[in-house]
Amino acid sequence: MTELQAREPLIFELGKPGRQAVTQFPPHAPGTAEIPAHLRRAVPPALPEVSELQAVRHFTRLSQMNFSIDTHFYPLGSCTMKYNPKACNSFAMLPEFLALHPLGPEPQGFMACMYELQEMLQEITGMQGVSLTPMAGAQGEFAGVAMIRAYHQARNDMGRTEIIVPQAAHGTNPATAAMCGCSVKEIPCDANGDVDIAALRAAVGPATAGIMLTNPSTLGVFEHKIAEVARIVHEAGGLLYYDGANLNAILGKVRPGDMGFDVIHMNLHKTFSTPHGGGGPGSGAVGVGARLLPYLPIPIVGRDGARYRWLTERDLPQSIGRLSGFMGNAGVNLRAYIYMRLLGREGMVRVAEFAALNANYLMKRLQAAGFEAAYPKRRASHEFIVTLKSENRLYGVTAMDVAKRLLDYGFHAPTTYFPLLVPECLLIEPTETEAKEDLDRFCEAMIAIRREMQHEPEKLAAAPHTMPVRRLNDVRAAKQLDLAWKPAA
Amino acid sequence: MTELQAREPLIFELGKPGRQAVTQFPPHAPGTAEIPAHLRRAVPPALPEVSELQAVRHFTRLSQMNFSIDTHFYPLGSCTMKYNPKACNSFAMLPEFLALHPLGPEPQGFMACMYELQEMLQEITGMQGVSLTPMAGAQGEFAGVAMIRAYHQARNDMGRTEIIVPQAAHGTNPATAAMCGCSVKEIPCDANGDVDIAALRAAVGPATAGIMLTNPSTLGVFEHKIAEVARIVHEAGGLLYYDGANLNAILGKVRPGDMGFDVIHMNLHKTFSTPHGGGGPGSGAVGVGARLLPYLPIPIVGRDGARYRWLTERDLPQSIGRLSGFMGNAGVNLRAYIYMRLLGREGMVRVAEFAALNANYLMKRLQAAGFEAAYPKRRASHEFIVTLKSENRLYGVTAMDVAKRLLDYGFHAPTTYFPLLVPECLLIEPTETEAKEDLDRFCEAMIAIRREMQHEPEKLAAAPHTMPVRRLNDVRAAKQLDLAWKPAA
Amino acid sequence: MAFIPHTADDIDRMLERIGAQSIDDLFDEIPAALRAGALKLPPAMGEMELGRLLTERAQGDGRPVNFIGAGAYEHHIPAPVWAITTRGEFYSAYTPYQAEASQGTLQLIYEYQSMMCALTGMEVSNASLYDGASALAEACLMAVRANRGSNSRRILLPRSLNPTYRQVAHAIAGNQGLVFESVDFDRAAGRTALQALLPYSGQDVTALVIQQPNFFGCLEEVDELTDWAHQNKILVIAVVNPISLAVLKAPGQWGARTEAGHGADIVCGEGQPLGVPLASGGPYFGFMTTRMQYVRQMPGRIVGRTVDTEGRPGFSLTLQAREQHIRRSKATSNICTNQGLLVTAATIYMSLLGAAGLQRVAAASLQRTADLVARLSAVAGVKAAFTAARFHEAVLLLDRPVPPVLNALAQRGILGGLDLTDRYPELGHALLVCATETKLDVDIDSYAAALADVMQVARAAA
Amino acid sequence: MAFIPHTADDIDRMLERIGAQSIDDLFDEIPAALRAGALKLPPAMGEMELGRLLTERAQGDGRPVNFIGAGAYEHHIPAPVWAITTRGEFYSAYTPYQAEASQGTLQLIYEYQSMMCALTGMEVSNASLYDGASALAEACLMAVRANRGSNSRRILLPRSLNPTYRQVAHAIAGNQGLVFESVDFDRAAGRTALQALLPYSGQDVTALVIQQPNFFGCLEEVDELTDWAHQNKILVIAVVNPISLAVLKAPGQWGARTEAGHGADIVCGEGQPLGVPLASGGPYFGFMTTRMQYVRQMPGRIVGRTVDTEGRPGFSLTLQAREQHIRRSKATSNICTNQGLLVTAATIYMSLLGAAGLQRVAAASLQRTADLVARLSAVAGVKAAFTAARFHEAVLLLDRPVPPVLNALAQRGILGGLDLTDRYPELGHALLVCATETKLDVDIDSYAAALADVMQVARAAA
Ligand SMILES: Cc1ncc(COP(=O)(O)O)c(C=O)c1O
Ligand SMILES: Cc1ncc(COP(=O)(O)O)c(C=O)c1O
Repeated sequence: MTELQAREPLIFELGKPGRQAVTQFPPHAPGTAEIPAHLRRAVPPALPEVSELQAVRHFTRLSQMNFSIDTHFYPLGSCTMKYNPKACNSFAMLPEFLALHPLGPEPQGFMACMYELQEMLQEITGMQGVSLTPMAGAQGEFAGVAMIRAYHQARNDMGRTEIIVPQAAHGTNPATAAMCGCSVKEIPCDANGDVDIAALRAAVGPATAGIMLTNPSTLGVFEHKIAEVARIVHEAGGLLYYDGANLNAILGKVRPGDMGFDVIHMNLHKTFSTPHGGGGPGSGAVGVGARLLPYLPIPIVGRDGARYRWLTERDLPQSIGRLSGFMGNAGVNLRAYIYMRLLGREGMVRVAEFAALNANYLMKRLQAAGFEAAYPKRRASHEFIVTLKSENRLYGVTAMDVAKRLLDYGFHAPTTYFPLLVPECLLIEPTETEAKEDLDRFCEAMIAIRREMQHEPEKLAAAPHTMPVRRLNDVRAAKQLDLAWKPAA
Repeated sequence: MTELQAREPLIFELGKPGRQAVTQFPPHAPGTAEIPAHLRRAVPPALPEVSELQAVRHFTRLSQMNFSIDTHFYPLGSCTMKYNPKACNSFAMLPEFLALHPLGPEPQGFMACMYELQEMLQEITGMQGVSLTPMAGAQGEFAGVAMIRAYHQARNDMGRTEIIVPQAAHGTNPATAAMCGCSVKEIPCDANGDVDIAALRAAVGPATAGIMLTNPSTLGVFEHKIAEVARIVHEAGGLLYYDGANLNAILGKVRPGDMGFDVIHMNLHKTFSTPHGGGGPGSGAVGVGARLLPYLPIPIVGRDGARYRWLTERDLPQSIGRLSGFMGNAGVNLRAYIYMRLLGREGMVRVAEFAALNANYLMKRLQAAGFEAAYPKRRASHEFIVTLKSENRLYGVTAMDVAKRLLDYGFHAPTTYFPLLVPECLLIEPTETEAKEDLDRFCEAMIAIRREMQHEPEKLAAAPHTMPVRRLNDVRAAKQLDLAWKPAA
Repeated sequence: MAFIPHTADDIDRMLERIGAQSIDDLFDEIPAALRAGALKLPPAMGEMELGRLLTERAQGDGRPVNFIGAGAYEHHIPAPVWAITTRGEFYSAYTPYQAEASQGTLQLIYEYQSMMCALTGMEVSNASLYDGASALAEACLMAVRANRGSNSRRILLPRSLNPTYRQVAHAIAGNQGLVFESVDFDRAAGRTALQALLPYSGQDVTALVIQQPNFFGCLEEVDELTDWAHQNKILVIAVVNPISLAVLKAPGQWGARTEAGHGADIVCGEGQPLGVPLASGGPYFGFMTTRMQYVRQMPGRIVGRTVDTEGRPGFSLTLQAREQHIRRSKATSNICTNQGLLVTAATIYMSLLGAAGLQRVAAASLQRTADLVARLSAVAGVKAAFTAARFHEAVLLLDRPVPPVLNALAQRGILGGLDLTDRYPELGHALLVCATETKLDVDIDSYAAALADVMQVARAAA
Repeated sequence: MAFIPHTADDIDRMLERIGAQSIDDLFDEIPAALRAGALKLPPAMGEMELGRLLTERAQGDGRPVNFIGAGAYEHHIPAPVWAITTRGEFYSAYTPYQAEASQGTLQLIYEYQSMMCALTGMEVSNASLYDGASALAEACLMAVRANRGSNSRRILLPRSLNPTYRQVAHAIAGNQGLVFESVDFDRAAGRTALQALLPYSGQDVTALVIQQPNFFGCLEEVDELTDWAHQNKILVIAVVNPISLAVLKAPGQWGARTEAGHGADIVCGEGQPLGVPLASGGPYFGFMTTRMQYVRQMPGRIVGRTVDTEGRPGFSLTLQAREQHIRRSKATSNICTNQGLLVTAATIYMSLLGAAGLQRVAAASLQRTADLVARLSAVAGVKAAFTAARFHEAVLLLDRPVPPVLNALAQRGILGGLDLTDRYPELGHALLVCATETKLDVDIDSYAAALADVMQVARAAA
């Protein structure tokens, strides 16, 4: 028995020439004679031609072919797949909010929300200023590194073009540094998952623009020596960038600003539970310490007395500028605002507490079941790593096999093969919104899979068995590129 | 591979003492000391104790265990399972509409919609007045028969307490007559599905209150001799009631008022495509000819100049009264209104045309595939009957087996075993919103099932095979009644 | 063509297969004389234009602050409730006739039944009736079937019962010869007086209806009334507000414990407070629960838990032999389509609130109403009508006619309550008000201020 | 505890299993000196209260009639679009890393890619970028990788390009040393003049950006510009409005047919018009398509169709070696999370409209804008700025400063357009207006009437 819906034809295959959902068409059908012939389209685009029912049925059925938080436990490490409160969506989709044109008169109600969100994020991170404009974590990183560069350049410290990144860093960190025109220096971690201090000392110098750190790191552990790291980098003239993807782990427990970071991005779609939407949208709000305030990306919501207004290039002439056509993912920010208000002061702290409780509990239970934690001596943060290297050696199974088999048991797989430095790893992040019973069921599935490893490893190798498709041929996908449907000639 | 989601625990089993979705709670928790102790509840009710995520996940998963129009072809005869336009729901759920208290000042915007709906239904049925208050077809029938009784009584014609009902009638017809304190006389149909005129003549008399007819009948055919039937009943002093469940078949083609009917109910949830909602809500608006106008159930929307107002007992002192606490299923009526405006004049007629086209096409294709139509000499209306009596004799399969097997092929089953007078019947109503391709796919499934009947009848007997459960034990359900979960003592 | 998927080519091919020349041929069995002419209906409107029209109409109706209850109550509806209820798989499915392809709806109804039993303290529940008022009519008809000892078809209806419920009971059950008799209430307390029942002691009466809280928002002495009824072999039909049951004694516990069990015999009411928006009066849903011994007399669909051929648990419609599609004129009711979608909303609502949340909603509503009454009765010319303990409604007496006051309040965006003058002329200038947990201090303040103002202006004008 | 399911008992048992005394112990690796004090945040608010606050704020912002475009366009959004897009299975899933459990999202993206290729006339599409402006920045960076013949990193940006796009390109791509040079437009026609490009002929230029329709709503002579660029080995980056492509020549067809194929090399733009609400500026989505030969230079995720181990078709993320999680500092971009949910909405939108519907939307918008311009330029002191053919925007020139006029219109509930004075001081008192199919006659009438009135009052006051 499978958990998911069987194959659904392509929407194009459902269509027929001349079929139309006319109810959705504008009432009048004027010509386009004003368009000079040489600028006009000759052949209509090959879009679907379906009825409204066909479209509704098709996309409803497609939706059923997904695992999601609303249907499954989804412990995808580093992604913070927790409950997305329905209220966040309902309120953000109030018709008046949806109708606001971004270039219209400054909407005081909406801007009040954004202003308060800036303030709350500032408080939570211990920073001095916040801009909500970056549209995802990676763009927040970009803003951060660009601000670091702008800072050095403003001081005429032109040689600082190196960004230090620990090996375990998320791929967006080095990619961002490169996008900002910086070079990347990777440094190793020690056996406990902390930054290798000696390597750091060796790496810093007059070319150091800054360091990008995730804390707790993507290894799932809190960087013990953060104060020392901060001192070393600062003394070398660099700034500290905090990758806030893992902020969920420390909300209200420790603030990046207090740890010595100069700039941080937050994945509002993770910690503040806006939807992940099958890949996005996100929001990558950035917070900065005093030194970087002048460089924040615009626009920002400011306040003149009782009136909110957009701060732009006029107010922040040193800003790194605009990263989006308007003001970033406004609706995502609104959802984050709603989420924070629903949780409030106490709720924010509980996020970290229960994320940590769930992660540590799950780690201990899996260890007891024979799985190897990558950092057994450490507390888990909100997530932790299991390495299947001995299982791989003993039974030939891979982390991928286990991941696929978990789908059959009705669980989305943890993140696999990231961070790259731990072999055959599963990065497991249960999040605070899952109940103990669900963690227990997950453990039981892992235990059952462990048994299968020993007794029927071929079952794992062939998994999944109950999805709409069996394991997909990724090699073929990349070799025989089929990236778009084409109408039969 | 199954099309549907596997078993989901009861919501009670997901709960734990003390777990709460507090975000949904009112902020203050005052005591209830004002309630005298002997009127107060001692033990809290055993309701679920779940988190918001658990509730969302549970009910989302449950939803995935349903077939529905939005996911499957659903040719359930007599139920008119056609596309429910999403706009009907979106507009009916505009926040201002949802906030209207039924006893507040008369909302002119909402009432304008209701008034226009009354007018449109009147035009479409050829009647003189409409009341929207009945809450489903059966309550519309009740209103109709109650009006017929009130009419006779007002004329002091007290002996008219018999309602004539053709054998093929829907169960609600005789049940309604009984609820109105009438006795029921059933009359047979002839071999072509028409009312047996001789039997009708024999049945009418001074006790005849009226006749309840569905036209096209539940046999899926148009009553040829409707004019004659009307004459006979009227001459006998009875009135004609039109069961409008099948109005979809004749919209704009023929009007019940023109056929001689005195009163009609409409299933707005069928013909006018408001949701079926897993069993409801419906709306059973009634229309009447001139004779019954004074008896319409209240309230009705009237108009004084530019102002709409509720007509009540004051305006209609002879009304059969109120059938609901307020004004019936207002929101369902609103959805019907929206539907009618989206379709408009031409669209309404097309409903019948394409419902008939689909039904006749499907009937012909199934006949060509060897299935026996119950009335092969007749046009199908918007639906038609296939009888499996020879298949039953030859292969031992039942209509139930075929129905269950269709589920495996991804189709909701047609109505089975109704009307009761056709053995092993499937009442098939494709509706106008299904595409030819889907009818073809359905035929192919039926052809495949036909092959299975011959070669592997046991497969049919054991169907369904791919649902979350196999065939359910209805006998046990009725014998060992388990109608509510109880907390473990 | 709106919602019609057929292409010209489809039509040709289908007609060919049918052997018809045109679509119109398919209607050739309809006598020509009867064929309809062109319909006088407006032309089709696109979704965009229609949306604009409806938005304008809706906005024209405004969003006043509402202090009316009287059978339909404004409560907070959690965002997940309708987000899930309107999922196509719930919204666009029908009665779960094919159980195996409808386990979602069926399990949900089973859960709903369980919750309603828990709330009311009864053993079995149906899957819904149309609304509260018609549910009472059905309960009266059911009582006739269930009370084998009674032949009278007499039902006692307190005057403190929602007057519309009385009207609906008449309209629906009157045709079967049921006789409804009125029982007066204590003018001071605002609840049914036991004295008013005593004349019926020893008589053949089928059932006594008890509404708790009653139409005035007052609490009835349910134990006393129930005991009296049972002593006289009269069935008790409870009409209750489901939210109130979080804090009020469940009808299943009313009265003294006897051998036959104790409590009401049939419980019904309006389910709207459980997550259903006011929406001009519907769709709502009626609920009904009873004791196991009466289950076969109950109207409406019922879901049971059973097993499949492999012994796995599953759900299906059961006891269908009570229903119209099987039993026809002998059915327990003619109901077929019920209010399934609203039950879906209510089940999600109750799951989110749980006992603790419902208790909070009830207590907050009670408190808000107490605050409201305190504030309003401090206004000159306004006083509370009754002394009995209340749930979340109250009757106020004004020193002048109610309608102009309500109109003046409506001008200020306040729906001040329901005028009872027509319904209860004997009470004088009576106004029924309600405040649920949705009313904030600011709302109550502005009502009180507006009322003070309006009353003063009226007095000055008089 | 909001959204926390743990009971006291759960907590105890879990701590016991962990071997910790308290939850706080779990944070014992954080140096004590760093531990945060109490957060200065507002207390938790229930959904009911918060809903009320937000409703008040939203309503305070009102719903004026909007004639602003300038990169974000108000179109009718069919009801099914967001009803389906917000289904939990789309809304609460993430990047389809586990392909077998994400076929819904993956197939949808494949369909989206196919539609974008069809619209733009290109061969491959990615699964979205953040928005139109940042998509152009990515396209510029991609052009540097793709144009192997160019070393200059010089990109030509017409001044008729949306000025914000220019700013964003600077902010994002400037750090990698890209040099943006401005190309002027013909003041009379309102489109880029080929003359302005001629100075660059024969130089090392990486790419030319062409926005069609341009920021003024005018149509560029795309064939001419494309041919010039290709003759000079300059790549063409098209920035297009997807709705306009229903009636305008697809970028894949721009210019003359050459051996190397013809048309733009990279196409990008803002996807918002395709079913995404204005919503204060986001979330929207950027799209990008290109020729197959450049696919490995493209940023962003890409979905491919492949087969499973049993040969059945299925979908998965492909060409991931371009992306940051594999290639790290050598990736084509740092983008990770994209705008998947908006792509979902757009795919449903395009499916419902189809080519015929989009054509109608485009034509109706064009017509409405023509009507608007005709009506407004009939007002004394108002005239159209440019002569070039238009899509659905136009620049008007007033005989007095724009801001007070816009303010006066806003007082009457009309958003009259975008003031261009700061962006294009050389144009004088310029106002950019837009009317899509959502504007009815009554809207255009009331804008024209209000403008006439406002202008007259202003003239009188002056
Ligand atoms: C540690 C870390 N940093 C950065 C990112 C990038 O964030 P985004 O995907 O929002 O661009 C992610 C997540 O994807 C992450 O896990
Ligand atoms: C022919 C016929 N009459 C009456 C009804 C009763 O309508 P309702 O279910 O809305 O009460 C139905 C449908 O169920 C029906 O098919």
